[in-house]
Amino acid sequence: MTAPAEASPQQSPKPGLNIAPYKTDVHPVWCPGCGDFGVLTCIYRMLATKQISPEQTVIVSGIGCSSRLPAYVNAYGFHTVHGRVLPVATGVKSANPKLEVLAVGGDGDAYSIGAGHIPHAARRNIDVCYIVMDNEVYGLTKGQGSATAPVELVKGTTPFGQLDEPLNPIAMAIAYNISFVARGYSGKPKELTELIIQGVEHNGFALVEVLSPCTTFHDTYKPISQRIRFIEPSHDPTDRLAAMKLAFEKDTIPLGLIYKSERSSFHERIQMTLDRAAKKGAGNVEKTLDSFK
Amino acid sequence: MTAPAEASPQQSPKPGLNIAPYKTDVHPVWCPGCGDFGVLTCIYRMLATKQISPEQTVIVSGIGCSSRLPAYVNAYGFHTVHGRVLPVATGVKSANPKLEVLAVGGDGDAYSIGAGHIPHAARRNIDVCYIVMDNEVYGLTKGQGSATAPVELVKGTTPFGQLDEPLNPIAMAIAYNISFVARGYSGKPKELTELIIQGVEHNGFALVEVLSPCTTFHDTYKPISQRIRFIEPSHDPTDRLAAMKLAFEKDTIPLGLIYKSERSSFHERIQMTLDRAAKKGAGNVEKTLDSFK
Amino acid sequence: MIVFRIGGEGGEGVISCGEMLTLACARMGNEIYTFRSYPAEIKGGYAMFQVRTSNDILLSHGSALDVLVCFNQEAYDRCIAEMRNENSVLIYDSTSCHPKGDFKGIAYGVPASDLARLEMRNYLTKNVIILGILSKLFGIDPNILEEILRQRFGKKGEAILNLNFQALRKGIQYVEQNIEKRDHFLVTEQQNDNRIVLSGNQALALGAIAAGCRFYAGYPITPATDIMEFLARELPKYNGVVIQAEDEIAALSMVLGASYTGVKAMTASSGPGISLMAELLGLAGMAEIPAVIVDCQRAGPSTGMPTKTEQSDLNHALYAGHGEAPRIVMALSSVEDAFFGIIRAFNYAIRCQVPVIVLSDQYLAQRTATIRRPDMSKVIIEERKQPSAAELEHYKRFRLTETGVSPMAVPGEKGGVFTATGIEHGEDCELSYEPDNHMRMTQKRFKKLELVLKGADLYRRHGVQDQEIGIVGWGSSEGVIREAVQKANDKGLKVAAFHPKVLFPMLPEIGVFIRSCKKVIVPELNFTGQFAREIRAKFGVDVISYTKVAGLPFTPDELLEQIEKVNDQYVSKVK
Amino acid sequence: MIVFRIGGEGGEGVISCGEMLTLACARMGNEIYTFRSYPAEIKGGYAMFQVRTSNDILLSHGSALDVLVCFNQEAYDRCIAEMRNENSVLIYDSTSCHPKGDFKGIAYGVPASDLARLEMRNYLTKNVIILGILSKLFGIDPNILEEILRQRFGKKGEAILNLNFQALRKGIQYVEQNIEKRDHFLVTEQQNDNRIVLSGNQALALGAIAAGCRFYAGYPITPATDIMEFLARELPKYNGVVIQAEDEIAALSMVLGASYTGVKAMTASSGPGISLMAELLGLAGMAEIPAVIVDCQRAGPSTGMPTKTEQSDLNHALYAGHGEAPRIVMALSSVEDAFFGIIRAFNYAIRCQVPVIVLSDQYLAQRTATIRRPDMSKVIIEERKQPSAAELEHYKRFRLTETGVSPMAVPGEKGGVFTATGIEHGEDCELSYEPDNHMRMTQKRFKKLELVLKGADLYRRHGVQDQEIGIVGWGSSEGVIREAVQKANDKGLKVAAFHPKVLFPMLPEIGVFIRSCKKVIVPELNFTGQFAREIRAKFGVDVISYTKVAGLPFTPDELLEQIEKVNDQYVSKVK
Ligand SMILES: Cc1ncc(C[n+]2csc(CCOP(=O)(O)OP(=O)(O)O)c2C)c(N)n1
Ligand SMILES: Cc1ncc(C[n+]2csc(CCOP(=O)(O)OP(=O)(O)O)c2C)c(N)n1
Ligand code: SF4
Ligand code: SF4
Ligand SMILES: [Mg+2]
Ligand SMILES: [Mg+2]
Repeated sequence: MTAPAEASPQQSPKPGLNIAPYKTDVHPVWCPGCGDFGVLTCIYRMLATKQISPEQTVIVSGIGCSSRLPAYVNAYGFHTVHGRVLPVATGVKSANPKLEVLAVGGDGDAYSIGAGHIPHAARRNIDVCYIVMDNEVYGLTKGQGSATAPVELVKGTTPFGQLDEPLNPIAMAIAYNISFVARGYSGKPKELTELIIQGVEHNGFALVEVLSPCTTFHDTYKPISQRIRFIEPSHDPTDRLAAMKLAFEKDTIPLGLIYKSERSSFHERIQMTLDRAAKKGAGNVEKTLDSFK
Repeated sequence: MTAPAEASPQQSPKPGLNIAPYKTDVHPVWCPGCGDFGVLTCIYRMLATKQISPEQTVIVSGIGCSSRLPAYVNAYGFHTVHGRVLPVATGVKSANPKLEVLAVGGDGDAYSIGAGHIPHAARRNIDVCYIVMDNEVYGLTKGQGSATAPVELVKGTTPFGQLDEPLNPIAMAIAYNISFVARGYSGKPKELTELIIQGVEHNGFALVEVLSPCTTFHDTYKPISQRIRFIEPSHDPTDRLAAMKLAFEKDTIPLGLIYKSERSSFHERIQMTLDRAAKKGAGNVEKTLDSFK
Repeated sequence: MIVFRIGGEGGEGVISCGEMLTLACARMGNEIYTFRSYPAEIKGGYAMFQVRTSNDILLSHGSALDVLVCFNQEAYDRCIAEMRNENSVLIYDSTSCHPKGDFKGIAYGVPASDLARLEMRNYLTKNVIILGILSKLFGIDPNILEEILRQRFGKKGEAILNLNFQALRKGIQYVEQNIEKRDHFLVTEQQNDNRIVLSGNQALALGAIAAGCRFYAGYPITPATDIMEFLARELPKYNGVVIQAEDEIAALSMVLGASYTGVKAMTASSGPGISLMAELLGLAGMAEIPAVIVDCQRAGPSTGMPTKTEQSDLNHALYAGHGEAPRIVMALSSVEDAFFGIIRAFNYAIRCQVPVIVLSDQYLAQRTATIRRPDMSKVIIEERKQPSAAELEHYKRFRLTETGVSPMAVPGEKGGVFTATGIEHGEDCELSYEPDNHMRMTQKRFKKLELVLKGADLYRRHGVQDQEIGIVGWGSSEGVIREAVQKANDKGLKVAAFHPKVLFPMLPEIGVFIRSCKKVIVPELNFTGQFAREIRAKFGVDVISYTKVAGLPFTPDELLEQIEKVNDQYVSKVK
Repeated sequence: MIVFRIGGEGGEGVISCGEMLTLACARMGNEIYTFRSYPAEIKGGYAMFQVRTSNDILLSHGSALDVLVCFNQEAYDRCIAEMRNENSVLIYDSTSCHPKGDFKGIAYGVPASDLARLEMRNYLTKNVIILGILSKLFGIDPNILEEILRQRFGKKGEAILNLNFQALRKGIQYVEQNIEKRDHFLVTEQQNDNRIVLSGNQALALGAIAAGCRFYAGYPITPATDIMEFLARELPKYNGVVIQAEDEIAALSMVLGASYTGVKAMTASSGPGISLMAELLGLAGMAEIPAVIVDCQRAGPSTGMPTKTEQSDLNHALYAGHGEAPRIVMALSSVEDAFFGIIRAFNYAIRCQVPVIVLSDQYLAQRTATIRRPDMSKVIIEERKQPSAAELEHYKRFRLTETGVSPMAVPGEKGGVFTATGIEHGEDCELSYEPDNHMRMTQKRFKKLELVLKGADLYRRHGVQDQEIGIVGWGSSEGVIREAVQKANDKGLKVAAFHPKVLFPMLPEIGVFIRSCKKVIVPELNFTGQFAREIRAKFGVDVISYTKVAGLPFTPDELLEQIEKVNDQYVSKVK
């Protein structure tokens, strides 16, 4: 039963947490009250808490209001094209596993044009934390309903109501066996920061689906705050079926860590391949050339 | 415990079933023993059983060995490009809902390049039966492992073994809330025919995931026949969580109808929109022009 | 004739103030022509709206400004240099904008921000207060403005509507009590029947409906989204289907699926989405499926500058997609042409069974203009060539014919059963890797394009008949070019413009025109001179490529200057 | 010199028979040059393999056939017209092929099918039996063939290997016992050091490793897959990463992500996959990320003819993607050039921070040839321009510089922190929609390309110095063109060829060459004459576009004929 006001980013961070080194002087272009402010603050806090150095961090994004985020963080950033945040992040992390790689973007970017890349990032288990700011609309193109929009939403492209069933990103994530699946709310920044910290610490692909309302085109603070609940501690996130049950829940919106499993991450398995190959001898161009004699 | 021989397409159809009108004189280019022969036969039988007229049927496919299927059926066909079978089928069915639309293709077409379109076909619940011939490889490009390939498979692009976890198409389908989800085996043509008939009869999106071995590059008849089992009749396919449990099963491969739910299909909801619009008056170009005066 | 410009911060109501001003001028019977430029973000950044109004036909948004309205200092700093002369009028928010000594015209300061904040107690009313000020100063009928406010805000409830009425009156009163009119600009009532006012995107969408389009699939993108939003409201009334696809690849796939069933189908997008369609263009070409694809061009490659204009997708439209697949490329030249052009696009697609790419751009898509109300009785709508009963006896989908066009059966048709495919095939859809067949089929597919060259309305010509200097532009610059040519003709320069509406296949008439000129200028809004290159390649004649890549349209004066330069350098010397 | 061709049904071992024959000739010290053409399906359809072998350098797969091996009737019917003369040899499977009276050369019938089926009791041994027959007839060392069989079949177990050895001997015996050699063709042992034998795809992949490529992402597609398969085996030994992506969009995305971190990265595909990359090309251009993109062209638009050759993706390579994003387009001309060319491609990408599209094609990708073993000590490898410590104090990623190239920091570098973006931006990555900035940045991005024109190895020239007729071809036709030019020169025709290796930016030397000729022929394997159009546009000179769109490469004789025609028509007349 949280009041929407909680979503405002002005909330002061934990005493002692210095987020200043992670800010840039670029002023966010977001509208007042946009949920993405809250997410940005949580990312600052995560970085400050974990003391990750800016130059070791890469934030990759797609296109959308939410995808503007990398420019607001003092870290390497790659603001790419619509829907390709995950394969780009896969390239970054695989080429240099030492980097801390975050992927961020909106629901349109993630679940519409980018939907085909998620199962593959999951299957590889790339060691990337992906924060999806889900506002159920395409914010930057002026608020058309997205694939997570509720039934009967009336917007520019659905003047007679959007009638398709919304996707269930959490159920999809569990079906993909994404190894860390959580849901947060930009109006609950303390808990969201915690989830993002866990997602970053997780070895493998972490999806943090964040309810992040669009105040301008689809202000959902009120209905969300009426429906959220924190997942009871008794939930065992390693129980995939139990996780799925939470995902299918309709009356309330469970927040917190929903599913988690441990397995090797993509760059670790790339290393396995390198090790197997090394047994055939180190690469040597002269030798390879000679093999064609 | 079925012997692989059962996969051969020579099996004679049900007595009295005349599949001849559905055959074309194009000779399938598939290798001897390819599972796709079995699937083709089942499609003939479905058509013959349901007495669907060839000219009312459209079979859409992508690219791959399996996607060659439309040319072998006496029906309208559209052999499109790699991965786009579902959006094309969506266009066909929405533009003319009277047509019986089938979509067919391989696992690469469906779960790799085409993966982004499945959740959206599901969310729309297009009234199309989608038959995926899953052989765990890219047959037409000579047998590289696909996203459903088993761990440690050694193929052209994975000479040191493919190490990523295979996707679980059935779990994904249930998470997408595809309204009819079944698994068949080309080596069990009788049961497969039945599933395809049900899938076609189903009002909404039906996914029939078919184990259809590639004899040339990845002959899995034996391991499959050792692991399959038919789903016990006690299974309630409308129980989504029970369906998910079947999907997560690891030791055996459950065959049959796994999940089913009833809701309006896409063209029915399009009709709702048309009905709502009609209340604003029938379209008239002259009148619309005048509204800009 | 008056050129108004309103400038300020995005989100302050600059654009909607301009839109209402435009509508009011139009409803008073005036011709209007607008231009907008605004940031890609939802809030913040510099936004401007320009409207030119006149009792005579307008060809462009104009070059110099008569009335400049500054919501803030930035607007002043950016625009003041563009004022026409010392009769020009500056209206500025005296709270937030401070004109410098350099301005020589007539200035009226108005404390609009203060009025909004302090008197109306709602900062958002600022733009309507300014509307009131404009109303009183320039004689714009307040009743018409009230009607417009009612249409805009009526749905939001009585309270909001009344607030806006008050704001309008506040502006009017302010002028009555504080300002003595020193300028001579007035918007007058005109008798002007049979004219309608609409944007490029609206005209295009309406034209599509008129052409018989009954299926649209698209994905939101600036500046094309309005087309989908318009069709989402209108097409269902015509029993037409609009689908918001999951991306542009899906959108064009759906269009091809729908078109395969015999329905006229279209998608619209802008650069990034159009880029994603490259592979499917080839499928449409190969499987001979008609489709209309609208590209509302925006500036720059990649995400670029989404709300700015440019004509830099021509290369992509002509050549995107591996291999050689036939297509037709058209460019729309005006709001009126958006209506008729899209109808021709459907006709070409149907006639030739190919994809037709229709190039619009942000300048045209989002500008509003007054046009003649189209006379539907003069519009020709073509339908698909279907196989005869005799042909259906031994139907071959890709039968070689004289024109290259083969009758196309649609699902449901008995005897017409065939499998369309993107693999090379023979006449009866049989896959074929034979050298001869590939050659024959490639020829067939390109032969069809010749059918376009035989139609009407392929180009327009402006200016004198005995030209020395020729202008061959394309797309939305037509009005600007025409206005520049008129001005040049008035100055005695022998200039004429040839404006092709079909860019591919290339019209042979362009060659004839070029050869009749001493020098030809090809103005286009891109960096490399894309159309100029095509002309050089096709006709072996050199042309002067005049380009601009600033996210803004040409102005008539810019073009005029270029014409004069060319005249001085090449033509007058020659004499 | 002998030109062998083997033809038959796909899946019967035609291709592998040809490959083994090729390898044996090469191991005997001969030069070899192959060409293959086969159906897109896994089983069935017509397949052929041609190998030309000689003790002299070879430039093409040849025009006429010396030895034709027919596995079936279809092969005979298709190929018999291409036999060189009455000394030519026909070897045919007498079970399944029946030569007609029209063949005038030397024919040997062999019951290979029967031998395989009845004596070897395994039909699949047919191709090895034929290999034995060729061995005995033309003196191909059976020990070398046994070694090759061991390498191919060793892994499949003793039984299979022995079966193959027996089949080989069966063929040899058959000749010994039944055939009296009536022809004069013999493959002889040569002393030929420092030569290696590899395919275009292998040379390219090896060159990429030599260039320092340590990241590859791709998606299977004919005829590019071998590159990925080769790199999947080799790159891990160099600590390099190979990822099979979910599609080509993901593949190029991964490459851009990897390159962003400072690693040299590449993808390879063919038409359909390359078409899907159009949007990302723009991102790479805009965000100035180096990338190498190989396009092994195949025939036709859409799925087309996947296993046939064509040069029809040039348009797409030059112009795909909305807006104007810089890129470099290269074409590989031979197996040797595949090795060195890909190294230059990486150098260009790194030097200019742009995507480089490298055009290969099925003819080159899948043909095997003998080449000089590359001397690695002569290879120059360029590395990325990184910011100095001083620059890092106030680092601006897109700083305007004289060359346009701005030093590029990589993640991990302190002080280098920046956000790459596809939105238009200023020097410090700040988003900008300002007209001037867009102009400046567009200029910057294109300016960089000039750095390519300064390098070496940009083109090759063949033929006489005082040419009257010029040939400007591109890509894999170089050898064929060179052979045709040689033949023409031998006949006294004054012909020379200019073969550019970089197609964009266009080399000014092409203009110089063209102007030095009376007439210029531009041969290319496409329908519309794509490169000819570019030349006309760039240099304003007309050229003769000589095209072929049959899925097959040119032959030297075809070209020679064209040269003679042009000579008769334009040049000798002029004299
Ligand atoms: C290929 C492509 N298609 C369409 C667009 C236009 N576009 C920009 S942002 C956006 C959607 C944004 O929605 P979402 O990802 O949910 O982000 P939000 O703005 O809501 O944060 C779209 C469709 C684009 N930039 N590129
Ligand atoms: C865009 C694109 N990328 C790649 C290819 C090459 N290709 C042809 S078929 C195929 C995969 C086929 O695998 P699958 O869909 O599983 O069908 P199967 O052959 O196994 O039945 C690929 C990658 C293509 N035709 N188009
Ligand atoms: S439009 Fe919506 S999502 Fe975008 S910045 Fe504004 S509030 Fe946020
Ligand atoms: S390669 Fe495999 S999938 Fe393709 S036809 Fe042969 S057996 Fe079937
Ligand atoms: Mg969103
Ligand atoms: Mg497969």
